Amino acid sequence: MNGASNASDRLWMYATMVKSRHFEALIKPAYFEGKSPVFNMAKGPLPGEMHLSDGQEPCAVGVCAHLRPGDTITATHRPHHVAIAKGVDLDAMAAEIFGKASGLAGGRGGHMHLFDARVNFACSGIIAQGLGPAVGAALASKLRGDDTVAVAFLGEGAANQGAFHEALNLASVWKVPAVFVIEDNAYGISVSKRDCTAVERNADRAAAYSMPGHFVAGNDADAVHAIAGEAIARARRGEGPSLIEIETCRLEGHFMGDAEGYRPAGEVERLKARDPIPAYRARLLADGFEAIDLDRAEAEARAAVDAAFAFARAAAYPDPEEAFAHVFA
Amino acid sequence: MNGASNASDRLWMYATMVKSRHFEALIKPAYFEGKSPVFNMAKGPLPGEMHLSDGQEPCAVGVCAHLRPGDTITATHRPHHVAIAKGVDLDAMAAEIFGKASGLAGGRGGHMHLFDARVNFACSGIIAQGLGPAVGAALASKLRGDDTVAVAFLGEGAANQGAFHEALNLASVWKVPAVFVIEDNAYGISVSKRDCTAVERNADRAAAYSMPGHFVAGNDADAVHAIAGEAIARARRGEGPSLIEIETCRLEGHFMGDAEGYRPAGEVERLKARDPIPAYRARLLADGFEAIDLDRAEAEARAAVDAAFAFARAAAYPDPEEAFAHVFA
Amino acid sequence: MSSPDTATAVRPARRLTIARAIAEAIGQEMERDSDVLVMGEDIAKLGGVFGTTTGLLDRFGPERVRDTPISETAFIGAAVGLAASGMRPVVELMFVDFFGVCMDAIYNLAAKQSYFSGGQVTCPMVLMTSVGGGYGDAGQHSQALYATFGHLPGLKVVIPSNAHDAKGLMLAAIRDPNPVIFMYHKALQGMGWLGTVQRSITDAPEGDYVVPLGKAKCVREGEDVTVVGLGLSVHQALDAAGRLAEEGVSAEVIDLISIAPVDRETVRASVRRTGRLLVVDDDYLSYGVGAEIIASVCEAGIPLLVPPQRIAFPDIPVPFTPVMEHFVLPNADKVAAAVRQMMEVPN
Amino acid sequence: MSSPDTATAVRPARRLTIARAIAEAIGQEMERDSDVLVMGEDIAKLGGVFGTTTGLLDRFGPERVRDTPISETAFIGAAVGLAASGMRPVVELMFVDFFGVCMDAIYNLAAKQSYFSGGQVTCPMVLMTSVGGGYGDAGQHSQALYATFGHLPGLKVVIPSNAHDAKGLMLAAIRDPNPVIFMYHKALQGMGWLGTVQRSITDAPEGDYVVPLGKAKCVREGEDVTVVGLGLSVHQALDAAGRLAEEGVSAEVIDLISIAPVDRETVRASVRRTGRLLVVDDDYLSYGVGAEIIASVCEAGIPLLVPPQRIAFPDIPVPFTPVMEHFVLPNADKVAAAVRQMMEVPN
Ligand SMILES: Cc1ncc(C[n+]2csc(CCOP(=O)(O)OP(=O)(O)O)c2C)c(N)n1
Ligand SMILES: Cc1ncc(C[n+]2csc(CCOP(=O)(O)OP(=O)(O)O)c2C)c(N)n1
Ligand SMILES: [Mg+2]
Ligand SMILES: [Mg+2]
Repeated sequence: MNGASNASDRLWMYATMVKSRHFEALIKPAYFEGKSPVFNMAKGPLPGEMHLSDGQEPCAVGVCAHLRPGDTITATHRPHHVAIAKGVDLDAMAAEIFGKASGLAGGRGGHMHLFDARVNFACSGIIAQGLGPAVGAALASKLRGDDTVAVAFLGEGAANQGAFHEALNLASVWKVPAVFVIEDNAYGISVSKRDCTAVERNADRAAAYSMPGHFVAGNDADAVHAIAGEAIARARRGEGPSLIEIETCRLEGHFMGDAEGYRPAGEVERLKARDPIPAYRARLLADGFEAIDLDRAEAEARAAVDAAFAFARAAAYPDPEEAFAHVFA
Repeated sequence: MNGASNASDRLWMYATMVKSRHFEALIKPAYFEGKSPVFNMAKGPLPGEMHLSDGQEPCAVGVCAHLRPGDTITATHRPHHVAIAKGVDLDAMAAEIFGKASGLAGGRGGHMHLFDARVNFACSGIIAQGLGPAVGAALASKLRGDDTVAVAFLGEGAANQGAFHEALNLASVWKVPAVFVIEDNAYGISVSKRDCTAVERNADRAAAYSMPGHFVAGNDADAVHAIAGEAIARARRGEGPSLIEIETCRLEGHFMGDAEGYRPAGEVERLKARDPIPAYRARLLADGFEAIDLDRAEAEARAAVDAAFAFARAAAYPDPEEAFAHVFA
Repeated sequence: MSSPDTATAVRPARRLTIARAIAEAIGQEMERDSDVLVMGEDIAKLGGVFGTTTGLLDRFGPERVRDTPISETAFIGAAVGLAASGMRPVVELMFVDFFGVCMDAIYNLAAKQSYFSGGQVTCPMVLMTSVGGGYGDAGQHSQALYATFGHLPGLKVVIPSNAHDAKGLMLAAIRDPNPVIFMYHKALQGMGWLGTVQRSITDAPEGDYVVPLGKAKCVREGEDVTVVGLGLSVHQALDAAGRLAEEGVSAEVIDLISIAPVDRETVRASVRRTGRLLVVDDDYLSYGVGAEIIASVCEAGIPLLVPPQRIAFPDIPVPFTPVMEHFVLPNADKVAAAVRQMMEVPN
Repeated sequence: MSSPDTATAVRPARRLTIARAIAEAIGQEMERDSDVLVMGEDIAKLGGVFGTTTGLLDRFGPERVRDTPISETAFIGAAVGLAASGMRPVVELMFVDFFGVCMDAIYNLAAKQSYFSGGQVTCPMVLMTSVGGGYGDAGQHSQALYATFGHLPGLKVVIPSNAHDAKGLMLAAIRDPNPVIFMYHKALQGMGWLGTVQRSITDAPEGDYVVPLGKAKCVREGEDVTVVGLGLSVHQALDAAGRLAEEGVSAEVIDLISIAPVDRETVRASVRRTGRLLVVDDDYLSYGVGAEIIASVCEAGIPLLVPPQRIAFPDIPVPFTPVMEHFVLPNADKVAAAVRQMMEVPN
């Protein structure tokens, strides 16, 4: 165990990982509703692409354990775990994904465009698009002299996009309280990191921006917690941005319906055998947590998700004319 | 002196620097024709922006001494010295800048868009735009199995553009024979490098792409020649791309008409005192070159430029209807 | 002894999706011309998210079928460099919505290479890209952006409405010495996992043929109204025309095929006969395809029986929720309703 | 005791360039609202290549007046983040021609933030950018691209034709809760080193006033023909109208001012009276402003005496050499000639 995570953070991280995984677990059957016998992405209550975060929960919880509502997150096309860890309204988030009127954006955004202004969460579908806005949010914090920070999540594939380079340079030049978190799940859709990335470790790229670069191995919530805590505290102290690269894994396809033919045989099985959530539970038990406490936290997490899905399912679809609202403020 | 440059390369480098400087010297009065008493960029035989290369000649000659017509160069908005060193047709280049029918592009391109297919030279006005094409030219070379290389020139300001990051990563992943040459003249228009670049040395950014990064100090043609020779030979051997950062200086404004109020007092004078061309002449003399040989080479260089300007001035303007030609091949 | 014509006549009809037609065309051209290569995200091992390169990696190997990093500026820029060096790259921009990260390489670089060089350096490359929504993929994965590309000079821009044209256009595009933007509509692509308008799945010759770039086609003759569509909206127009025929209204349908250059003459000739014009497309309305076609007809002084009309995606981002998205998307009902109204107006 | 009106009436007229009007507006709003800041390339020490931020660094310091790296994607993206955080950034894209390196941050991010968030998060930012050619700056520094921005929803897009409007539009733009693209034409900017149409240099109140976004303005009344222009072409239209008046032709001139939303009603109302429409702009012709205005008038069924016409930059890259560039650019002569021809056609 890592001494930096205190017991309450660790319990929260465990419960939040369970919550996130359970959210995806409920998405799965819902996504396939209306899509059988013939799979057609356009059909059912959850049309369009669906990017699940199974396996990547440690990245979200290890970082978000240090964040407050006033801190900003910009996340990616694979946002559920981060949104949940940041405290996005679970009912409204589920309702948004179901395209309902009571969704975060009344159904306009969908799963890749979850915004919750209450907790300063946003995400988007263009690779590395959130990095610039995170620098801006961090600059706002600096100009106002508060101690909020901005965290941009990205995939390892996104680290080859020009926006990555520009945003890290700008954050460093302006010394803003931003933290860039790379979730390295080894793939961008079907393309493996080693086939498209010129460095072994994206953390090493931090040197190109004179900022600290951290690599966190093992898809381990405690390890993420420790490093993220350091980087975020540094940012809050006004000492500037950091880059964190987290070794994680994608237990599902890139999106739902992905046949995953590009994976080496047995890879998913190997990854599932190292699923970070049961591993973390085992570690907590070994560290003296009581099973009954973990069970209770788990049950609460699941219940919240169940309730959110029930809310979302029961919620009304918007009036179609609502399509014309909110184009402009 | 640097032993790597042989005598004939050194004489060629000297003469070519003189040629390039003389080219700019003839541009200056021509540019101001029709622009006085009131300076108006739109007027005279040379309208539009004009970016002179005075001071940066060592970068061009040190690199181009190693190149053959079959090698590709993509240059920037400040292209004259590189074009001349690459052997772009001097008459057609001058005529293009004067907007004449016998210009490289019949007057369609102008000074920021000089193309000479004979020697595979191109340049453009968008920062870092040439880097992708250089990777492509280098890939073509690799696919065809010839030993040509592609060199992309860029300013130090361009090293903060996303295209820089993407192109260097791609070149490295594909291991193509490309060389990226940063002419660090310390400014992007009015913005000094230290105010916008998060690293001291752009050469250090090469590590982010697992390629060699070289820094060449002193705006010294011999030193550039040595390092460029190494990088280009490496590329020709199929060992992949390199990044070279050259410390150079801009003796003139960003463009003609620039009041240069952003420069610290006395900077231009200090830079002019270290003008690389007279310094190189002195070094060649010290190394045993005969003044008479240098004088002859200089005279020939100047004569070629004089002839090119005479050609350009005498040349006819195109038929206006020619504006519609060559939009498509 | 059978003539080639007879041989063609007796070959069994195939049912080709646009996806397969594209992949077949690229594969055939790669066989014929060793300078052709393909690059893009997920186009090698995966065969393209929308199936445009299925099977090519196995046939031509990783040197000529290249997965790229998520670096559109670099790899489209590289395509320009390849083209300048005499190669013929086919690159994929996975969704047209991503143009914002790489438009400079397209419109300021590829599109102007011939011009800036006075014709010395050409730019024979194809940029293929998916367009369109209707399947709940929300506002950054459902746009059409025809006019965005049509507006900028130096690019040829085409969109097929069926597999036959897709193959012939792709062969023409690869052979063209200019940058060609080849848009394919997701609702016509014939991917297993996306619904497909069945009429887009057609027979197509196995051999070599081209459909010329820059030409529109009349795909249904009619007398009362000219309905101009492109890509998906051609099918909406055809569906509407079928229903309208039952009501005694004869609609002519023009498949624009080419956005740039746009074949104004074919449209004008049709409207000269019918006296009525309706344009249908799923790109944003303002400064869109409808405006250009209407202006092209009106500025030519062609007499119209009723004011020209356009149906397009309104000037709003594409909403995710299907109840909103389908409400605002063009469809056959809207086309038929618009035509009915145009027929009612007293002339 | 003088009323405010009298006070205004007696203040001495000023002669303000658009450049100074923009800088004055930004400065005044920075005084009034501490959330306003400015960012861009060469906008601090240099005061903006086109003078839009002259003097602001000295007055407001480097925290609020920020030179950026040459990283348009990052700093425009940062502006969106600032706006989401309640700040009001004004950012400069030095030339509109550079949109290709950063359009994603503009059209997919800034333009859709309100929509994707269902109105929770707004995007109060101004992106100001120079447009236009005519001074020999060649194909990557002379484009107008009005329609490129007008076509994409979620953006307000304006272009002033004179200093009075420039100041009032800039104040309105900064206060607007939406992303506003503020285009200024280089031929009207009033920089010492670039020729300037003198009519763009006007008086303007020193105090606070807004010119509303989204509204066109009739800048010369007439009866025979409606000439619609924007930015520079307003002046070409006015020059032509002056000459035509001597010939007995009465041209009404509409300054479009706003490209998005486009004020169709003002144009339609004018054409309803004149029965003739000519649109003039210096953006590329196809899928351009002319097409949109013509379609807007024709689809409304407004009776026209002669076919509507458009003058625009042809569908070619902007050539460097002045003999070509001035041959293809719109100008007052071309406007006058087009109007004369429209008057000749028998109706
Ligand atoms: C600019 C851009 N290019 C391409 C895509 C298509 N795309 C969506 S997700 C993805 C892979 C992203 O990989 P990574 O950044 O590693 O994130 P992961 O999916 O692994 O979480 C790609 C290429 C996109 N959305 N935006
Ligand atoms: C994408 C883009 N952004 C901005 C500009 C405007 N611009 C032209 S030159 C220049 C400075 C370039 O600096 P650097 O790369 O150091 O080259 P130098 O001028 O010093 O040779 C800028 C910002 C441009 N041409 N393209
Ligand atoms: Mg990944
Ligand atoms: Mg520089």
